[in-house]
Amino acid sequence: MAILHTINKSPFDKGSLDACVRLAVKGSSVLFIEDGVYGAMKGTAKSGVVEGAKGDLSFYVLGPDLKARGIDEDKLIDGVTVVDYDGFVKLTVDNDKVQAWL
Amino acid sequence: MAILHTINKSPFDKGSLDACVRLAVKGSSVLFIEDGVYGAMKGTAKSGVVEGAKGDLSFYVLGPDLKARGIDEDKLIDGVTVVDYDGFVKLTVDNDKVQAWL
Amino acid sequence: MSDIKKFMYVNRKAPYGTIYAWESLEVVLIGAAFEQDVSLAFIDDGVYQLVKGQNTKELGIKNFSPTYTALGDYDIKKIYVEKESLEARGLTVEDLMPLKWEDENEDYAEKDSIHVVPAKELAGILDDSDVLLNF
Amino acid sequence: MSDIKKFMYVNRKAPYGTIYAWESLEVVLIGAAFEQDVSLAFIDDGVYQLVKGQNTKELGIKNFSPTYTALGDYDIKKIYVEKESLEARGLTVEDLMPLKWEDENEDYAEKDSIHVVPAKELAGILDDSDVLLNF
Amino acid sequence: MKLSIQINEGPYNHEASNTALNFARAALDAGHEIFRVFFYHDGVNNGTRYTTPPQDDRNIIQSWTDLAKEKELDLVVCVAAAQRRGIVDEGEQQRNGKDGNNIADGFRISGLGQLIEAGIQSDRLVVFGD
Amino acid sequence: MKLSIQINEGPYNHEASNTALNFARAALDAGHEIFRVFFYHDGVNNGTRYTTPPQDDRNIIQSWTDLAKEKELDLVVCVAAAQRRGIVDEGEQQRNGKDGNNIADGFRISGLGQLIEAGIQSDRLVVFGD
Repeated sequence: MAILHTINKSPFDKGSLDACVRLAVKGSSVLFIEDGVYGAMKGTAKSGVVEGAKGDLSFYVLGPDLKARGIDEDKLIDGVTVVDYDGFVKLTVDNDKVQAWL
Repeated sequence: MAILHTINKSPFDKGSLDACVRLAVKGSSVLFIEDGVYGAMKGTAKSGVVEGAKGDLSFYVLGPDLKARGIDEDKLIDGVTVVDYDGFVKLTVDNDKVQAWL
Repeated sequence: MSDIKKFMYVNRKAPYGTIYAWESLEVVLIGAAFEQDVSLAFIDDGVYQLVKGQNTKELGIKNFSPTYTALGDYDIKKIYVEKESLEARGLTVEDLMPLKWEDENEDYAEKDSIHVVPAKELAGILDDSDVLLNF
Repeated sequence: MSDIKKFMYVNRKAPYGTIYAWESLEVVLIGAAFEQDVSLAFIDDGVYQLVKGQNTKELGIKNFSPTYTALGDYDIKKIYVEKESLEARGLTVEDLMPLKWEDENEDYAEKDSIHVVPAKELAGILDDSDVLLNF
Repeated sequence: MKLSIQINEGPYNHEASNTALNFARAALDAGHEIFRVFFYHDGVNNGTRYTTPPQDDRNIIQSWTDLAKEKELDLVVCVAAAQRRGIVDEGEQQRNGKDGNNIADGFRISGLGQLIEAGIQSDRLVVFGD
Repeated sequence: MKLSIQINEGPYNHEASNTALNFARAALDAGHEIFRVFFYHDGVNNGTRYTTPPQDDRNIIQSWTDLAKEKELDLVVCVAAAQRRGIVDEGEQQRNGKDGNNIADGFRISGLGQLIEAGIQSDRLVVFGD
């Protein structure tokens, strides 16, 4: 069993990322989409959440949402993988189910 | 000049209360409405925000929203005043303007 | 895969401020007719949905909280409440509505439907589900 | 009270994830015709609205960020960005679009519209407004 | 005192319109004037006559219509926001080539200038949203 | 693989429907089947034919209609949620005594059982919301 977690809210605005990290089992995948992509940036007051969890969880971020928000890939936390919509579909298929932290 | 601040979001869900306390000048009034009323409860992980600010700000909470959510008034932080919709109107009139921390 | 899937309803929002809690409950009730394996999780502000003593008269919005107490009649008896979310909000299980189900194998003895579980355990329960519905 | 009121647009949400940022800007543009005293504040995730290099092509949503750079032409030159919100997000003013206005009293010299101010100062600016529009 | 209200969310998904309605009633009961209620963002969805809420719940849109009639309220739906979301009156129906309209009784569609004007003309503007 | 999609928010106020549309296109391009797209909560507002979005922006509802036609998608609007929010087809129009309807081409109104069925029949259910 493996869950793909999606996070679509900024970690500064909502607790979705915190809840996800608290409730995802080791080995799960987490995809940042929409306003969630801000959670993948390094050097912020919230970067520690992903940095602290990336040993246990695999983090991905949706490229089209990153670009829309003007975030260069070199601003991402090391180890976060950029995917496009095809990659989102692939993650959906490669995991058993999807948990959306709305 | 005096502002009535309204907060309609749970302090666990969103940063509205934190932003309000950071950006309200001393002597302002703060009214918790809708899901914001959870911010007026004592004994929570977020009670410290109101407890720390209540020397500088006056806190109010909308009674009908409290009752809807099953919160007894004895669960409120000391010094928070319960008002009804008439009281909400009165606060609106008694202050110069309203800032809604949506 | 068997014909029965494990449905998990994940509730993370407070009642009344938004309609998600109520409309989630409507899915749960309809879903009960499909004879799947059903669980509900209450996480973050979702735990507020179960607080007892809700009275919406002055709001003018329907009080849908009694519906939770009827879930046992729909054979929904696996209701998980995250311990960390309760504690952060200064709540204990005593603050929640007592949700019960009757065990027909034990002469209809009333049993608690609510299980307060730590995040670590709830994570495993989520992981063990087949379909996650998010509200 | 004078005929001119101080309008303050308070922007606290990120762009694209919701439409508030864009529809706030539409109010600002319409409001500019009313010859009031206009200020904009960017607080919390609202600071993301001003980040430069936005490219929405793959999303298929209109990129409305160029409109911010046109605000100077509408005589909107008091744009306050909360320092604490910027810093928490690891941003500096260099990461934002340079918003300018031309001072006709100084031979149309280009001047910065963006003022990064600490919360304490911004609180006073909010307090000094007449009408607060919240987005 | 002259008050105006802005509502940013639709009738049932968020509590905003319900709170605004209760606030408006209390303000009117206290003898205040409501200069305008302006519906913006998803708030324009309060202006449809096509809803059929459950029998055991409140009918928010009917409540606005009734209050507007009783107190001569000016309920204004923002035209730009309405076009994005499908709230249409007869004028918009013709302008945009639609085959019908759904505006509720007591509401009118107009421009954003009406919000600015409300801000200028009113002593207080109170915003309800998400 | 057989996928289903749930959309909880309206067409323009939130990015949810836009993301779902891009996801659906990518899934179809990759050869997957989309068993059903279920519109719930404010998501039912994606099913109106009354919108007139700005010329320089995308038309989300038209995009769903076009994709549904091209790929024979099953776009289901929840009836209970639709009644609260004013999305009406011919059947609902008659049942609830409305003077018109606003359902967009390619959408149909049905019950919540359709969502449960999608959960049972599909290999994956992906939810997009606020």
